[in-house]
Amino acid sequence: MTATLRKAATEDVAIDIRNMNKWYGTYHALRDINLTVARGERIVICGPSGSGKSTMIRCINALEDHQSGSITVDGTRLSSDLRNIDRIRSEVGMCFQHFNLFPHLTILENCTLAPVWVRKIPFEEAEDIAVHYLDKVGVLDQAGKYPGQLSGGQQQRVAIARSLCMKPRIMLFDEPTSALDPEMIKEVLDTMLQLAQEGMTMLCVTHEMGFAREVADRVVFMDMGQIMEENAPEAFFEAPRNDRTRLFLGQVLGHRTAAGE
Amino acid sequence: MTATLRKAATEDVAIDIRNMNKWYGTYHALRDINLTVARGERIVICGPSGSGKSTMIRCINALEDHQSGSITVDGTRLSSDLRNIDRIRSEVGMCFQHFNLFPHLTILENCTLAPVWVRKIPFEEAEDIAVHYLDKVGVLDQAGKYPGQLSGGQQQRVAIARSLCMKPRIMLFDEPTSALDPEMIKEVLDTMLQLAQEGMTMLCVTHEMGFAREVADRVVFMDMGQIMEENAPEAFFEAPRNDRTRLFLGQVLGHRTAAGE
Amino acid sequence: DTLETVRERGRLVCGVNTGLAGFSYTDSKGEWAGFDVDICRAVAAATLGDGDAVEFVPLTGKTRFTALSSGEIDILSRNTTWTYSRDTELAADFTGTTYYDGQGFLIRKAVGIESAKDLDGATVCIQTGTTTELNLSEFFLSNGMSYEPVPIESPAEAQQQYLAQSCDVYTADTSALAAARSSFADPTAHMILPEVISKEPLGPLVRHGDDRWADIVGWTVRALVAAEELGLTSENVDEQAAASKVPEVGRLLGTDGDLGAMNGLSAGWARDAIAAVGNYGEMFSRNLGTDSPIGLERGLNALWTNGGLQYAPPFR
Amino acid sequence: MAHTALTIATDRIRLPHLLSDTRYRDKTLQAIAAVLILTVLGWLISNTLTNMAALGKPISFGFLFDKAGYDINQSLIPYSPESSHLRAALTGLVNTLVVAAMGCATATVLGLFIGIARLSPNRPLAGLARVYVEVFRNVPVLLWLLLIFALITEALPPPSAFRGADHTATMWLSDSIAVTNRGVFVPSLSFTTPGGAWMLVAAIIGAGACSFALARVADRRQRATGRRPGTWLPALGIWIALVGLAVVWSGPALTVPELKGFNFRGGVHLRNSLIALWLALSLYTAAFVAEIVRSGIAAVAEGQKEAAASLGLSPGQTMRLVVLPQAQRVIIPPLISQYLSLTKNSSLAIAVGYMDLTGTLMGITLNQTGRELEAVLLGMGFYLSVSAGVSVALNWYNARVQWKER
Amino acid sequence: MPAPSFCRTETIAPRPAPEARSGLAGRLAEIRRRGPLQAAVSLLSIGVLVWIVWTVLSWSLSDTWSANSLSQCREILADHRHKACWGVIRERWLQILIGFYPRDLMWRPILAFGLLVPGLAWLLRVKAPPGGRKWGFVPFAVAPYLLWGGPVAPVLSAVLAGLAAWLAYRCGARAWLALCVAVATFAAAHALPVSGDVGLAPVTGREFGGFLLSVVIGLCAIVFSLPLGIALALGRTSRLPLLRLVSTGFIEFIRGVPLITLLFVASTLLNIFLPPGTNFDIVLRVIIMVTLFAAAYVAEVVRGALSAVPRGQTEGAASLGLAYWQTQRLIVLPQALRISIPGIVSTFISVFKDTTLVSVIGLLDPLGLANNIRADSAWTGIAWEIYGFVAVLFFALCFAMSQYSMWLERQLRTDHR
Ligand SMILES: Nc1ncnc2c1ncn2[C@@H]1O[C@H](COP(=O)(O)OP(=O)(O)OP(=O)(O)O)[C@@H](O)[C@H]1O
Ligand SMILES: Nc1ncnc2c1ncn2[C@@H]1O[C@H](COP(=O)(O)OP(=O)(O)OP(=O)(O)O)[C@@H](O)[C@H]1O
Ligand SMILES: [Mg+2]
Ligand SMILES: [Mg+2]
Repeated sequence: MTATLRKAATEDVAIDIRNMNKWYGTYHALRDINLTVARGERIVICGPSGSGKSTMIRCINALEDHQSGSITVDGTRLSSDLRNIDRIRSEVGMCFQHFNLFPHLTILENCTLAPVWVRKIPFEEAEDIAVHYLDKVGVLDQAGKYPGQLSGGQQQRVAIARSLCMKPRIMLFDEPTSALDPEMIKEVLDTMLQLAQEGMTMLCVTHEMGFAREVADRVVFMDMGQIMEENAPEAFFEAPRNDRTRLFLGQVLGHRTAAGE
Repeated sequence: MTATLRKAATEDVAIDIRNMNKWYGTYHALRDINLTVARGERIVICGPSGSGKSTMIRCINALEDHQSGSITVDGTRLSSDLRNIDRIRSEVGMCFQHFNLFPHLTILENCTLAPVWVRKIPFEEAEDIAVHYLDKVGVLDQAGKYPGQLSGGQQQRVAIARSLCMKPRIMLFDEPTSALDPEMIKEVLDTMLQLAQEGMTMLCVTHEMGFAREVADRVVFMDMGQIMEENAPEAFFEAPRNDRTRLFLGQVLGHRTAAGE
Repeated sequence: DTLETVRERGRLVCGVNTGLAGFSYTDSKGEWAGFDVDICRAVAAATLGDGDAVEFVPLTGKTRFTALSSGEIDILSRNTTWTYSRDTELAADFTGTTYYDGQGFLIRKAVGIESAKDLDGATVCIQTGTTTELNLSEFFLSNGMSYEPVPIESPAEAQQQYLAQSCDVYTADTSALAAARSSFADPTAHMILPEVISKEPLGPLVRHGDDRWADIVGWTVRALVAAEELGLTSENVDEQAAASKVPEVGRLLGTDGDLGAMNGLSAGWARDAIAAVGNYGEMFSRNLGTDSPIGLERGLNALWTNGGLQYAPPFR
Repeated sequence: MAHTALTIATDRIRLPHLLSDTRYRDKTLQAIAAVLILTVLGWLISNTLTNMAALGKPISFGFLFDKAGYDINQSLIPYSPESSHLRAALTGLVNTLVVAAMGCATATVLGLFIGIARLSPNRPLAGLARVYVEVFRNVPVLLWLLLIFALITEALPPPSAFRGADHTATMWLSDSIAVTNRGVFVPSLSFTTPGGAWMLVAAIIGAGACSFALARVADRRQRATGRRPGTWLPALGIWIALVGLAVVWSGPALTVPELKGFNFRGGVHLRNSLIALWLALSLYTAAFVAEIVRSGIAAVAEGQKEAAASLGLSPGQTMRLVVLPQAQRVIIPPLISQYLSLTKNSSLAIAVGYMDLTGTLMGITLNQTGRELEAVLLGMGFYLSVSAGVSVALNWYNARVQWKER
Repeated sequence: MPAPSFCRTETIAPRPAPEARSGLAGRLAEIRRRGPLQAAVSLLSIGVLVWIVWTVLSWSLSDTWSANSLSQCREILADHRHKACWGVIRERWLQILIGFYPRDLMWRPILAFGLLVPGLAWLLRVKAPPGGRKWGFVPFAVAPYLLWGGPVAPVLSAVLAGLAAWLAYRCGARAWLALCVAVATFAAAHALPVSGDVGLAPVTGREFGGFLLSVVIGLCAIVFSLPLGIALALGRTSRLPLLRLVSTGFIEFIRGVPLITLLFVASTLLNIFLPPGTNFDIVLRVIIMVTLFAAAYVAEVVRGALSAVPRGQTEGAASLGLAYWQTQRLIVLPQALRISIPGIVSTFISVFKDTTLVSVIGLLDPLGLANNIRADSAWTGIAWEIYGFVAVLFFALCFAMSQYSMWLERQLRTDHR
């Protein structure tokens, strides 16, 4: 139905979504989504509020179920089989807008919980991994504190480290910076940038157009539950082909420049 | 200690604070405050967070008590006598950062409550006054709604109208715009501007330097519980004499221009 | 002065059991009935001339004495045993014995026990709040036996336990035992053991310190006994009042002299009481006797002339 | 507050200032209140004294040392009719604490399961849990007590049903446990070697310590290797070895209940009054606990569960490692107040003849001695001290579990 | 690598959701998806529910409505011993409902509750209705008179006094002056030679019984405990240490002891604390005790709500010059009460259930009456039928109320005015 360009070799494909449809009750939230993400590709998804960006991201690691079409992650097809879901979830890390750190555990415990209980890694080893990633995102000195004692930017970076500790091959970000104060956004974007440079496959819902320009291999624009446009960032920002894209960019960029970004 | 400019004739003095000191427990929050405000004067108070601006404002209408020195409002010396406190409070209107409207009453009821119960004005008359001031601040069409149904800017304007209904001779504002979204700030500042132009005596804690420039007769800069500098706005902004003031202005104005305001 | 209070109020306030078959219960119309209830009605008739001018206050074992001493009720007519300490320490006055009772044991015939002396190790349902616990403990102790007490507040609940064989024996005053047995599906399968382990003279109480009121209550009861001796019944009392030539009948019914006035009552006080509830025998057979569902023999409560203990001092 | 106290003295104090000056206003008001309160208290006390004197019963607690004269069927401390009223009260108190402790434990476990079941995606299970909660919490607990008591009395066989060749009921577990409508009789343990009981207790404590140590070792292994070695088989071995040794050495004699005479003799007798009260209190309270658990779990943000799921934790792990530890903070305070009300509700024991504090001190003792005021005051004092103790513990706990925040 | 590009030229219209597999097939598929354990749990749960319903039904379906005594029931049922005997309910249902209230005056409780229920609903609405909640109090003034009756003159005087005070207050009189006016009017009206006997026939508390008693105790307790509880809550949050101490002590004392002991106090000790010779209706004493009991719990609910009102509200009021009482009455309490309505309804439910404890001190509430009825030799030995009937009545009332309170909670949560 929709023309989507696909990589030839399947072993290079990290995520393959075909003709996926999702309904909330009678509301058609995602319509005929086709998207192929190559290994190491960095994709930024944008679009107006309510366009289905979060829903799509959440479908990928089965936080929401879809009603038709297929989602294949790293060669594993998402089915209602619980073992498949588990396999996919351990391949895919996710960062939420509101971080969702576990408030009753210290930063270090947050990071070691899943490796120890899911991956059955020895505790010391898990701790080493956690220390490594906490260091990488620059919050190692906070390791003994509780999430409530950290600033928003620090919390989001811990959330990223927590996902990384599971050594995912793919990272999903759902507006990771939109709940942060302006000063903290930069910290988090820098961390993500670093990840991107290391070749992590990333799907990122964000409105930080600067970030998109800098790191994205492709920008996907969604509206009304469908993918409206999909393009390399330069082409996307300079010469949007779709009317809606143009309208949206006009609003977002217009506002941003007005605000002096 | 601090050089304070004083008007000669006392009947022209709206507020006279002399050697006022305040402690929170053992914390010395206000130190030797001296400030004289002439009738009709408009004063903007600024300073870094925690410098005691709110505390000073709140001492004036006895929301906080002070431990030494004197505060005289409109010729009435603030003492521990309730009747004095009541007299002063009915002379002085106050607007808070978070508006503190009464959510269970309509806008009109918010505005008529105090005149009816404190000033014992007949209800119809109070209503006429309320309608007049609501009209003036431009929210008359909302009179039947509840505060929760209004935008922040509208709420703050209602709060101003509510204070005005008590026909105060002096208005105190404690960061009236800092809880508002940028678009709404202007509505409120415009209202305050109008008040200023009508000759209301005003003490305003704000970081809106544009507003300060435009309306203030004097700018007072506070830090660490003391008044650091007190000057006409032009002098204050162009040639701050105090180091701290300079530092502060550098931060505030720098940030603001950087944000493209 | 209680009599004045009662007259002024126009009602007698009488404390009764919250529910004890034969003695006090309410019928389907919500009317109180029973032996203890009838005593109240008799006193109301004697003082106010109307046997229905009573307000009944249901009381538990715990609340009864307080209700009396605080003045909440005028008489306590609630199967209360006359004991020394109650008469003295609790500041109550027993005005006579309306029912000579004794604590006994109800048991299934199938158990095959003939005497309470064989009850060693039995589980015993007791209705608490009375002298029962003390008697029981003393009886077993003095016979060197052990037992397992199951104390239950209400008789209905205790019977339920007994019927389900949650306990082997049910101990209470024999009147209550008989009442219970009569209501069982198969009364003949149960028997009351011959031993009566205590004396339980039951009667109405009034507060200490109002002698006239104590006299009124006491003599009203005695009048009912005397009426049975003299052959006066609720049916014939009016006729006898007019016609009887027996001097004591005349004195009792107020046609000869005015005994009532000596006690602040009307001349026809006894007549009203008898007309309201009948003589002692009528009252007994209506509520407790062999014709009633309870089916008790008169036994100790027969008139002295018939070998019982019920005896009225002379009315003169 | 509307008016704060200005601490600077601005003018001399005059009479009207007593009410209008913030410096004195509070003190004046309090003085007036104190006078009022003292007057009322004094009035009440003087009334009491006059009334008690008029009744000829001056307040005295001497009756506590008189002979009680009545029997208490369940006494965990030595008691006979010869003992004093004080001892009877203590026996009742112990009984109250026993049933309260049993009730709290069961109510918690039951409530936890029902609360979790109510949130289960399994619709029939959630429905059953909902029915349970609604039915139990909307009918008075006294009624439940009476209904359960009646159920036990009528549905279970009497001891006589175990008798004879044509018995209709049999004991459980090869004739060692008898479930009757007088209660449950279970075997009891005694020892031939002197000090045998202590030996056994020591063995149990030792075995417990060993299993604890074993668990710690397993923890360390898990930390080191990621695999947790199975602990329960070795633990079982230790238990069997230690306890078995102690049992053999101490020469245990199991007294199995036997039908003798009217009743089962020997063994431990859990009376039906205790069972009814325990069941009624725990079933009733479990409904409230379930609601507390449910709302506690619901109070954990949805995002927490999503985060746990996206990390690959299974639903069970999510519940155990993420949701319950967070819910606990919300659950514990109302849970404790449910424990308190269960303890207070245990005073309904008199309805089924369980001899708790209300049945002894405020029941038969009160009746026999006519000392209403003293008995009720003592009883209230006891319940109050229990609540006070629990509140102190609760405050301490609350202070402890607050999450660290900025 | 060159990024693939794509541009949609026409939008996809929403399509209806694929038919969710419904009915049995859908259920079965769902069960299969969930695995055998879940299926077993579902089956077991359904089994338990069915078994319960079956047991209850098979016991209660029995043809004994017309029996006049337990023995007649036994005859009718012959060998089906484990079935209900409904005759007792036919004979006694009215008694269980209204106790000993004179049967010819039954219209009075019916009318009273006909007024009270809408009154209560009016009071407990989420949003203050136009004209305030005050009209909701009218039934509470009328209903007690309907229930207890007695000469009408003092009631009329009280009403007159109230009216006069209100008028005076509206005309600008101070509170204390209005109070004086009220007292004066009452005295004057009382002195008028109105015939003392005109009015409804008096009914004493002792004649109340059954459900009527439970409801009367429960309602009175909640209505009177509301102001008392608010006062206690204000006291507990007061700035005066003495007041705080006394309120806290009272609240914690009441919450620390079982209701039963308070009822013992009402039945045996209250007279001891009062001047010699005082003596009043036991029902009144119980109402007083239950009111104090409920007040402590209401106070805690209200205290929670008071602390939920932001501090800025009092400051806002203070800066407008409102005095302490004005602030509480006009600003803080209206907001706090609105928040605390669900909590108050829950308190009411538990107080209502707790009224059954009065049977322990000999009052004939439904449970006390159960005992009394079982003392009638026609019905000795009956238990389940009466208990079941009473349980169903309590369940119906409490369930309705708890649903209402949950609904209220939802309303309050979504009510973003
Ligand atoms: N649980 C749900 N039930 C029903 N509708 C939902 C649900 N979650 C989302 N929706 C609807 O689905 C649509 C897509 O929502 P989604 O959250 O994916 O949007 P989005 O693009 O992420 O928007 P935003 O930028 O605001 O996060 C919206 O119209 C939303 O209202
Ligand atoms: N109730 C209080 N108790 C103790 N210390 C207080 C209290 N209120 C304020 N303070 C302290 O007094 C100092 C002055 O506070 P104030 O609120 O007046 O500062 P501010 O200049 O208004 O700051 P901001 O711009 O953040 O509003 C601060 O250090 C603050 O921590
Ligand atoms: Mg989203
Ligand atoms: Mg401030």
